[in-house]
Parts: sequence; structure tokens; C-alpha cells
Amino acid sequence: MKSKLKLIDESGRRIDGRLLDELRPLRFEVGILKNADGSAYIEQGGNKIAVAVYGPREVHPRHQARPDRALLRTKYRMATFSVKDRKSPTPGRREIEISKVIREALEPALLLEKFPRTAIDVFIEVLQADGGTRCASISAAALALADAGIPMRDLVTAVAVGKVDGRIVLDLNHLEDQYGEGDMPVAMMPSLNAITLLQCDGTFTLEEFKEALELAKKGIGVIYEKQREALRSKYLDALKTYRVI
Amino acid sequence: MKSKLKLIDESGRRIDGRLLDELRPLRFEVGILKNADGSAYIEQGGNKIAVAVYGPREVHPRHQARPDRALLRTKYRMATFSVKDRKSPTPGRREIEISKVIREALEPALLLEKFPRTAIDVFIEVLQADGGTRCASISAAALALADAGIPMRDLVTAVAVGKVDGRIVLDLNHLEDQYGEGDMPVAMMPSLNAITLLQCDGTFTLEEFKEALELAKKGIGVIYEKQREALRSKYLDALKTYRVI
Amino acid sequence: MKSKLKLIDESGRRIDGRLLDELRPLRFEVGILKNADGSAYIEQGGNKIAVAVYGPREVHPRHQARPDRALLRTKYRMATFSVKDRKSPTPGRREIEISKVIREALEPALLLEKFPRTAIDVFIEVLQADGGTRCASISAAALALADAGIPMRDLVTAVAVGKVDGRIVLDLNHLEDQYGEGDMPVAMMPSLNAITLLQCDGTFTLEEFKEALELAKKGIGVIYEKQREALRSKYLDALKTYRVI
Amino acid sequence: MSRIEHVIPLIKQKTIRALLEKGERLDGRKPMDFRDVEINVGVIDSAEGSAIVNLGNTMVIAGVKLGMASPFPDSPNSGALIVNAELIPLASPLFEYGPPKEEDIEISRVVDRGIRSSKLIDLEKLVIVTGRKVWFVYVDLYALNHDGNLLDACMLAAVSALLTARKPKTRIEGDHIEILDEKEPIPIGNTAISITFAKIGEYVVVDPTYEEELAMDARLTICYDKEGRIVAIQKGGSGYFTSEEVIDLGKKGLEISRKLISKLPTPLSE
Amino acid sequence: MSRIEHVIPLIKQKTIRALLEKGERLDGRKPMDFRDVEINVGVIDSAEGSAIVNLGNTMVIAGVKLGMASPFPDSPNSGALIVNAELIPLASPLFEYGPPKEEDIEISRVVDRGIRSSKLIDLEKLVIVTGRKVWFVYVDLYALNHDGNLLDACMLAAVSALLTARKPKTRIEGDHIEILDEKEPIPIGNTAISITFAKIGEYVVVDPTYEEELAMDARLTICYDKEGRIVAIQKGGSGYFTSEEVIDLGKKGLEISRKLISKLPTPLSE
Amino acid sequence: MSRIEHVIPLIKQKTIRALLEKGERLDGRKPMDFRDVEINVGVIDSAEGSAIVNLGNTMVIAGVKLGMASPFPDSPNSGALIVNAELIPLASPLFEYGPPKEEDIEISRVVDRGIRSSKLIDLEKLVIVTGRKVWFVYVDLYALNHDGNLLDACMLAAVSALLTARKPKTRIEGDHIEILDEKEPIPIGNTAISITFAKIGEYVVVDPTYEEELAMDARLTICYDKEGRIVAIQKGGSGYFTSEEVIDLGKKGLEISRKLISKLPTPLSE
Repeated sequence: MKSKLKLIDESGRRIDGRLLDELRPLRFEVGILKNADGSAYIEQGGNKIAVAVYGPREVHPRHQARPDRALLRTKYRMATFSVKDRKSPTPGRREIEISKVIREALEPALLLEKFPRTAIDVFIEVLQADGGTRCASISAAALALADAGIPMRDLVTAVAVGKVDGRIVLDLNHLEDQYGEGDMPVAMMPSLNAITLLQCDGTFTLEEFKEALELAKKGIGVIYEKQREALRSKYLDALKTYRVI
Repeated sequence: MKSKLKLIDESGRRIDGRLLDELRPLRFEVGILKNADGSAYIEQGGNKIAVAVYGPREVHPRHQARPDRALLRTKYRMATFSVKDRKSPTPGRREIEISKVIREALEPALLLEKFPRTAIDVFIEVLQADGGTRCASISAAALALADAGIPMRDLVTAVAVGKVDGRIVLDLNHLEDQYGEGDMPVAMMPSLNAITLLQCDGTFTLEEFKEALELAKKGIGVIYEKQREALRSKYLDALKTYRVI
Repeated sequence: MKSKLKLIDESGRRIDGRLLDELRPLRFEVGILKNADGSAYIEQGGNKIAVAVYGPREVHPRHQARPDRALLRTKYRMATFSVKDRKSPTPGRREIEISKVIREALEPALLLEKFPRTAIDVFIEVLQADGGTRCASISAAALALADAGIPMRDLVTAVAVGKVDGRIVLDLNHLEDQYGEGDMPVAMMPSLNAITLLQCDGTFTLEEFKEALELAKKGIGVIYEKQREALRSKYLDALKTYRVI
Repeated sequence: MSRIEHVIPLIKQKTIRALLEKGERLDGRKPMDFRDVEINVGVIDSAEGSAIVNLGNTMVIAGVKLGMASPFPDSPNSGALIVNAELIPLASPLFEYGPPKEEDIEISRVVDRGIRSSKLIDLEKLVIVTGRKVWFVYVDLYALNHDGNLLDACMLAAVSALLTARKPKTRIEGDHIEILDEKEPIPIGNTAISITFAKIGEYVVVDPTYEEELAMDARLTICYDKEGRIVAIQKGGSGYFTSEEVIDLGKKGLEISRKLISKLPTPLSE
Repeated sequence: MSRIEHVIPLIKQKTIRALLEKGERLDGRKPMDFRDVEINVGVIDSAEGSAIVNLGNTMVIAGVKLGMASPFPDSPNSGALIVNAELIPLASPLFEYGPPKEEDIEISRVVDRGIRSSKLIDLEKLVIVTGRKVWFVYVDLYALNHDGNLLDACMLAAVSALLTARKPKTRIEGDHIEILDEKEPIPIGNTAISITFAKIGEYVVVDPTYEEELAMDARLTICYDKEGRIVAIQKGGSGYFTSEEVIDLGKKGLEISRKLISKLPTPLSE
Repeated sequence: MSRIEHVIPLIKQKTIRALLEKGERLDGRKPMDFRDVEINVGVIDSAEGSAIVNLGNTMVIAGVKLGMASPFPDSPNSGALIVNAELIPLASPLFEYGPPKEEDIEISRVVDRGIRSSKLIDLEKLVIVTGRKVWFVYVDLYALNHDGNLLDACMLAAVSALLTARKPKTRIEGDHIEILDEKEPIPIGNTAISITFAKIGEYVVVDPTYEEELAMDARLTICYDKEGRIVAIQKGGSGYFTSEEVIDLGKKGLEISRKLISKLPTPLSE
């Protein structure tokens, strides 16, 4: 949010040529990592993110185990080379906060009470980052959890909306995130109208906020279909070898 | 201990106007923190220090528990803004050493054998520092322990004495500590003539050492009365709401 | 491996006057540390290294214990003043890797299955470093383990060979290590023809590699005799007080 | 033994829900009542700005320190803001010393976002020599007693400390920067206030106590600036909100923030 | 529950040895067969060089980043190479986040030695201003799926990423160094390849799977340069090798490395 | 199994007290006898100064290293002293590797205070270029065998290493500081010695062994300079001293320090 870079041109096209309510190219793959109990990979614009799910499994250290439900743990990490200036390998405060909100975005969808005294671990590795990594991570993590056979109330689907040159736009890319006037990541269980992640940064009037939320729901609907498709094709392709990244 | 700043004037007054054997203004409050099992607050000169006691309570990790007595743990920490140049939030070696000597100053007064297999935690947060924080912390911690109902042989009372412009003075302030020739923190169980903390820094002849110790005992006597008064007024004021800091 | 410093003169003498296949002065002492269950000290050229063995003893944390054998743990550390530029007190990646390869060099010699559920700790402190510290540490650690009464298949004996001015030489010193063309630390159980450590750095043709290995075996033979002698003299001197370092 | 529970007893959880059904709360408040707020500023002489906030029995202290430093490479024309919240064990048996936990970090980052997005501090006015020396503004927060809603208490304390903070004047002569004894207010451009809601079953309350936090399913914090614009949002907890709830709370929060904003101290720079 | 064993069942260990007696392996390979290698370079736009390596089911990613910095005091005329491998928990239930463990460090250091000893990068050509500014070359490696022989996979990935990495050109004007948009290949002088053997009982196999690693007594990694010279060796594991074995593996490794080296990408600088 | 007890058996504690009643100690010493001290200096060539101290069976090594650095902002006209003691697991089963524990830190800080208060090193003579470059003097201490009274052994080792340490001469030409091969003694202005007492029941002994430390209630360390002035004190342990005891020990310590000081090496600078 620094300078007056022009992000939307006269014809209403964004800096990467998209319309205001247009998603970036999106691709999911499910079951790409052999060791994990479930896994998924997402490319959304320039984002490339791998997710592995391990569990339900034993909890170490044991005193963290819950007698009535599984313990959900999430780690969101960025590869050092995923951004322009090499990121330090030690996790920063941003990665720790995002790990927390991702966990709280996924948790409402999971029937954790089915697996008391176990842990379900979700490991997210951002290999290349281009804005909206937390949302892309959530959409991919939901697939990895489904792939691991964890029973869910619904998938969780996420997208960031934002304010750019005064307009509400869908699925911010890195430049829009950096130079725009606002960023609002949203995650939902789409068929339950349940918002499981909501953050915002920037300035939004109440009206803009409502508009942004509507746009997010629209984008989430589209992504949700792609997620379901990816799950279906996983089971069609079940016998193939994956080398997708 | 750096330059030749004049710290005592011709009339025998110190840089803040005090006589050689005069304490700084002193105020105690007991029971200020609602969650703690016991708490106290001290203002001594420019020092502002809050102390909370939690316990006797379960010990984690368990193998640290002692079969025959309570485990006393103390943490002395300085807020980043308590000093002129912002202190790093990570505890330094000074804070770790002071935590140890404070623990060993309080321990002789506590009947720890009454609470085997438990822990008593004393948390000390220096909000503003003006010399003699370890002594002020001890005097306040003794009140917090009493407030928590921990049985004690006596209160513990502490004050620093020191050598300034060649004279032995009571209750050093920050400037006297920094530019004086010696600093000697002393803690006692006053009615038992028992020295529970004794440190020194600077240079003292044996004669000066004796004189300093005598002066410390004198100051401790005065502070001890204030501590007892604070405990009494706590029980008088027991129904008021405290908003003292 | 940086400049073209001449390391071997016309008469075939090395920078410290040695012949190509000549070891540096070597001295072992056994049983020098009173608290340890076994200990040894080595001086090899400018290396001065103390080793203590504690164990077999209880394992903490307990879950690391192995039901069928002792757990061997090794820590190789350099004193801050052991090298020209003060080393940071925190262990670096080099020390961690060397601790690992030393453990794997010693392990094949130890009858760990005799002490299930225990730990054997080998602590190595490099007080002065002059090239080849990992090898000297292994030779000394084998003695310390024998001194602790741990049953062994054979001693372990180590030496570095290397390539200097194009020649294969024995027992590199610090300058040869730094400015030579190759360094190859080797550890063996000498009477079993068993190589338990093998590393290399630099460039060696297959022929040079074979030649270096032969030279290492030769040097190891000599050191092995010195180790056995040190063990014998330990038992002769068993009643003396050691003040050897 | 300690008076703080880590888990809420089922019976109390039932009581809380039964009361909410009638529009009541354990401490007598209505669902959309904020607790009493008391703010004392200028309490720490060694800090360039400070505030103690009592929000019911929740107590938090904020201190502002300034440090001269080289600017971040990607913003040579801007000072820097660094917010750091510590939930110290003095405040609750739930907390431990050690590296910052995710709760500490979440509070730090939400407070940071609220201050940053609202442009409460004009960071560009904190440049001393362009590209070379700028002021770093450190806001350090310590929880002193935790009875719920630490986030709003921290935001109130941080903002109050900043609104009343002073920075030393400087004089530049050639390559040398002299820090003068004279001080001036730090440049203030806006304000920020956060309102936190807790969803308990199907009910939503504002400014939850610790007991209500134990009983809650999800949390929503919305920060507003003085124009009533949303400048930061953070959903927390393992439950969810419907989109209708979220929009409704956006409005309710705005109303509450307008009342609360009057409790903030007047900026020194006004 | 998880499909990965931490310890190999005795029965499988026996099967592995019984097969080896007949010169066979569980996955159908002969003892001296390397698994299929697939290398994809240029997969990460944000990196100056990158490669994903699939070695059977073992998958590793390498990224190269460049940073301008002051040279190390003891090598003012040289850039620097920093290799960092992380065995992240995504790749195997054996791994955990946290400070690098000895396995991570061993891989980092052996890969570093192979690259450094072979002079794969010409570090002296990475000086920008002698004694003042040089390029630091960071090679970061992440295990994505661990099915044995991570070391060779990491070496392949690191080398492939370096061979195809580009660095920005710079223009120096007085004291100022300008980083241009135009890029050029980093200076490459050699190549390096590592071959890892596992000794299981009296048998030795190349490129062990994870199951074979569980069954192995000792490990020997030999790195070669493109001239067939040995540039690094690392013995691992709690067993040993005879000197005859070691010399024999030195030769066998050379043969295998000659086949494997052809899989590496052509250096951009050629 | 290990020969070191973490807790003293009751029977041995009784023996110790029974002996003390008769003015005797387990190892035959009288209460105010210090153990034999043996100091070897110059033992480490890579250090600028070094000493090994054997105090009975307690063994400690000290090494002094110098480093050129910018002065601390609050003391531009002064070098710096940094003391660091490590109780490494080589020395006792009580010790573990890891970040410094409170015992390590207490020893470091008391040794530091004794050296600093006595002005043993003249730090102001360690300035190379005022306000820009000074010598940092690092004194690193390692316990090699712990049989009680590590503090006095560390003080003896630190002081002995400093008294015999040399620093390189420097030549300044314009902005450039050249470090010459020629060395000179570091500037010494005083000496420091510490005497530690242990209180066991109502008895006090000097220079406690490890067994006596296990049995002791409290500890008092007094440091003296060569003029017999007290330059540092540290009380430790969970017991107390009366004020009469403290004054008495102040005198007794002075006597003992006068004998012990003769064991220190002659400063090179004399």
C-alpha cells in the first residue's frame, strides 16, 4: 500500500488482464505425496503450494492429547526461495499467525470427535508465493484432508478479495496485495454458508465490506467446484503415478 | 562508575535532595492482581514493580517436583520500556542471575516443607527502573507471598546501600548506582537478624563494609514497618476494588 | 585450499619438517578426569583434546532409551579459544556433523547390546585445534571408552591423510588442511580391517584415493600401538594422581 | 490452589447459555455492553508514551519507545512500527515465559494491522535523514491480569500510549545527527479501536470475559478508524460465523466503537 | 494410521537379505541399479535457479537465491556458497519442524563439500567490488517425499538448480552498485554428482530405498566431478566397510556417476 | 554406573556435621583451610592468555581471546570485558550442554564483577581509535572436573589467564588499522581473588568440596583486590548468614586471600 501505481486500466482490466471478478488460473492435484496420509497441490496464479496431512496418529508429547477429540495441528511455512528476497529459514511471526488462522479455518469442518486422543497434522509448504497464499493453502488443505479420509462437514474454500484503485476485486495477486487499498481473505464451508476465516487489512467502509464479502462468496463458489472436480479425478486417476509439481 | 559527577553537595545532600541515611519515597499495595493467588506492587523512588505469586500448585514438568517440599521458582523480568534504552524482550544474563539471588533471598523465609510436590511461582515485572530494583522486588515479593497465604518465618526486606563520593549512603538511586563507587544490596528477615541476600560491586574496605551493613539494617527496619502496615491495610481494605498501578 | 603456499620443500620435507609419511608428536593420557567413568587426553601436534565418558547410565529423556541396547551419544565441541579467531560458544553445524560421524565411527566397536536401556555419553572438548581434531578425538575417545570399562570389539584409531602439493601425506596439520588439495579422515578398528569413518574433501583420483587409504592404514597402525601402550601404562600408574593437561 | 480454570465446567457453560437465551450475562451485562474502561496515560517516565488500561478485571500496560535506526530497504522514506505483545505469567496461570506463542503473536499482529491500516502514525514524518536514519516506534504490551478480551485491551493501551507519546527533536549538522532534549508529539494521523465479539452457541456477545471465552465457539474482532471505516478484521476460534452475522456485527461494532473512541486520550499533536 | 514404519519388521529384513543373496532387490532392481531419475529445472520463478528431482518416490526441491553482501573477512576475493537442507515433516513422519537436526546438517554439509571441492561454481567470479561486495549463493533444499537416498537426490537437485541459475548484472558507479534487470548465468566451472551405497549384511546396493536404509548397517556416499575425480566422501551408519569394499565402491561409483551425469541439465553458461 | 551423587545421603551429612563439631572435615582439612592450588599458565597457544587451575580435584581452564570491535555506545573510550563460564558435561554428570543455566551465569557474572570492580584490566588503555575501535577481551571458562567451589577456581583461572595475556600491537595509518605480529602485555592495574565459604548447620568452612556443597545451607563468596578491599560479594543457597557471621567472614576471607594471592602468576606487564 505504498505508491500510486495504476492497478486498473480504463477498460476495467487489472494489471494481469483480469476482470474485477475474475479468478486467476487455478489448478489442483490430489494425492501427490506418497508418504503422507493425504496430500494436495495447488497452483493459483503464481502460487505453488504443497500440503501433506498425517494422521489421525499418536500424539507426541502425550499430554497434548485430548480425551474427546483429535488435536488438529497446522504448520504454514514458506520456502526460502518462494519470494523475491530470500526468506530466513526460521519461521517468522507472520507464518505463526497464518498457521493459527488456517487451523481455525479448517477446524469447523472436521469431525475431530471421531478420533479422540489422536493428532491430525497439516503441513503446508509454500514453494512460490504470489499473493493470497493463506487462502490457496486452505483450499488445498481441505483437499488433502479429504484425501486422508478425514470425515468433514463440507470442504473449506478460500479466496482473498480486496480494494484496488477504489474498486472491490476478486483474488488479489501479489502486486494488488502490495499496492492496493485493502485485502480481505475469506474462507467458508460453501454449502453451509459458514465463514471459517475472515481477516482484513486496509480500509473498507461498511458498504465496501458487504460488497467484498459477496464477491468472495462468488469466487468461493467457483473454487469449490474445482475442488470437487479434483477429488473426483483423483479417484478416476487412482492408478496413475503422479509427478505433478 | 564512570565519571566524576558530584553526587553529594556541600551540605551533605544527595543529588535528589536526600540525606545520606534517607530512604526514597516508598509505597506498597497488596492484592492488586485478581488472578494471582497473591500479589503486590511497590513504588520506591522511580521504581515501579508488580509481583504475582501463583501456588502452591502442580509442578510442570513433573520430574522437577520435590517429594519433601515445595519448589520455589522466581522470574525477575524488566519491561522493555522500563529503562532509558529499550531493553530487548529476551531475558538477559542479568535478569537470570537476579532471578536466582531473589529466589535464594526469599527461600529461607518460606515453610516450603508444608507443601510437598507443589510449586510456588513468583513473577516479578519491573515496569519502571530507577536503581535497586532487585531489593524493591524482594520487599514486594515478600508481601505477595504473605498475600498468597504462604506461611513464613518472617517477611523478607531488602535495600541497597552504597558508596558515593566516598560516603556510605542508603537506598541508591539510578544515578548513584551508575556513578558511585560501590553498591551493596542486602536482604534480611529483620526480626531474625538473618541476611538472605548479600551482594556487592565496587570497592569497600572492611570498615566501610561494616558501616554499610549497619546502615542497611537501619533502612531495612523502616521498610519492614511499611511492609507490615501494607499487609494490615490490605485486610482493612479487603472489600475495596484496587486500581493502584 | 586457497593459495599457492609451498607446503613441501625440495628435499621432500613438509612445512613442519616432517616426512610425507610421518606422524606428528603424539601423546595419550588415560583417566585424567576424576568424575567421569572413563576419560582420556590426547596431544597430537598442536591438538589438545579432553574426552570424558559417562555411562552406562540412565537415559533422560526416557523415551530415547532402546530396549535392546545402549544409546551412544557423542558431543564434539571446540573451546572458544581453541582456534585463532574466537569461536562462538554456540555449537555450529560443523560441530554437529562431526559429533555424528564420531558417534558412527565408535559405534561399530562397542558391544552396546550388553547394556540395554542405558546411555553411554562421550563428551569431547577440543582445547586447542591444529588440524585433524576429529581423528584425534576418535583415538582419544576409544581410550576413554576402554577406561570406562565398556566392552569393545577393538579400539578405534583414526588419522587424516591428504594431498599436499600433489603428494599424498600423513596426518595433516592445520596449514596443510587449509592450503592443501585434499583431506581424508579415516578411522578403523585396526585388527579387524574395518573402516568406521571415512570422509573426504578436495580432489583425489581413484589411484590417489587408494594410495591415501594405504597410507592411512599405515599411520593408524602406529597410533594403535600408542593407544595400547597408554592403556597399559594407565594400569601401571593406577595409583598416581593425574595432573596431565 | 489457583482460582483460574483452564476448561469451563459444563454446568457453568449451561448457565451462560441459559442466561443468553434471556439476553443476560453472568456479570449482569447485556450482550452488546462493553465493560467499564479506565485508561491512565503517562504512567511510565522511562517510556516515550505509556498507558495502563483496565477493562473490567483485565489489565494491560503499553509502553512506547523510540529508537533511531536505518530504514528498512523497501521503505527508505518511512519510519517503522514494531508491536510486541507479551502474555506474561503474572497475568494468568495460562501463560508461561518463553518465546512468543501464537496467542501473543496474533495479538501483536492484529494491533499492528489496526494501527498501520488506519495510518494512526504518520510513518513518513518519522524520517530523520531520507534513506539513512528514521525513527523506529516500538509499542510493547504486557498483560497484567487476564479476564478476557485481551485483544481490545491491548489495542486501547497501544493506541492511548501512541496518542500521547513524544519524540525527541533532532538537529542535523553535516553527517552528524544530534538528539535534542526538547520533545514533540509523534505525528498522529488517525485513530483505531477494536471491538471483539464472542459467539456462544447461537448467541453473540461483545467484550467477552475469560469465562465467556472458555465457553465461546468463535471470536470476531473488527477494528475501526475514526471515520468508522473497517481497518482490520480477525476471526478466531474453532467455530464459524454466517455471512449475515458478520455483516450485522460490522454494524454493531461501529456503534460500539463510536462510544468507546471517546475514552481515548486527546492526541498531544492536536 | 501412517504407512511409514520407523523400524523395519524382522521378516522384511530377512526378505531383503534373502533376495540380495540372489542378487535381487524388493523393487526388482539389481544391486548396482540406480532408480529412475527425473529432473525438472526452472520450476520456481521467484528463485534464481531451481530444480525438482524425483528419484523413484523420493522427491526433493532445490532453489537458488542470490544476495549481495560483504565477503567473509578470510576470503575478500570470493563470493560465498551457503547450502541448507531441510527435512520437513511434509516428506515423512520421521521429520519434525525445529532447528536443523544432525541428518539435515549432514546432508547440507556433504552437498556443500561436493559443490565446493569440485569448484562447480567459480566463487571468485562472484566478486562485485573486491573486498567489499560479493554475491552470496544460497542453495536451499527441501525434502518433499522421503523414500530413501535423500542425499543423492539433494545433490542432484542442488547441482541442477545451480547449473541453470542466473544472476543479475550489476553496474558500478563510484560508491554505488546498481543491480540491473538483465541477468546472466552464474559462473560454472565443473559439475558434481554423488553416489550412495548401502551395506546390508555382507551385500552392498546403490541408491537404497527407505526400507533398505532401515535394513542397512552402513552407508557410503562418494561424490565425483566431471573428470571422474573423487571430490567428497561420507561414511554413515553404525556399521563399517572393509578397505577392499571401499576401493571397489570407489570404482563402481565412478561408473554409475558417468551414467547419471548425463541426466543433469546443460549449464546455461555453456 | 556413575560415581557422582546428586543428593547427599543423610548418613554422610551427619558425618560431615559430626566432624565439624570437632573442627574437622572429611578430607582432613581444618574449616579455614583452602585446598592445594596449582596454576599452569600459557597452556593454550591459540589463546592470547590461558590458565589451567587445579583446586583439589576441581579443574578449570580459562582462555583469553581479543577481538577488535566498535566500543559500546555508552563507553566510547573504553575496551570491553566479556566473561563466559560454561559448566560442561565433561566435568560432572550434573551438567548438560545447552543454553547457559543460572549456575553458569552466576559464575560468569561474579567473576566479571570481581575483575571489573578491582579494575584488574585497565579498559581505557584498550582503546585503539577513540569512539571507533577498541579491544574486546573475552575470558572463556570451562569446568573440566567439578569437585566443589568452581567459583573460586574460575576466578583464579580467569585472573591468571588475564595477568599473563598479550595483545597484538597495532599501527594506525589514516583510516586503516594494521594488526602487527608483535605483542605486548594487556594493561593490568590490580588483581582480584575470591574466597568462598559454605555454611553447614551452624559451622562455616572455606573452599567447600562437592560433598560439602551438597550438605551446605548457604554460601558466601567475597572477592578482594590486592589492597585487601572487598570488590564483590555474592551470597548463594537457600539458607542465611547472621550479620556477625558476615563481618567475621569478611575478615577471615581477607587473611586467606593474602595467602592465596601469592599463587597467582606475576603480571607480564610488571
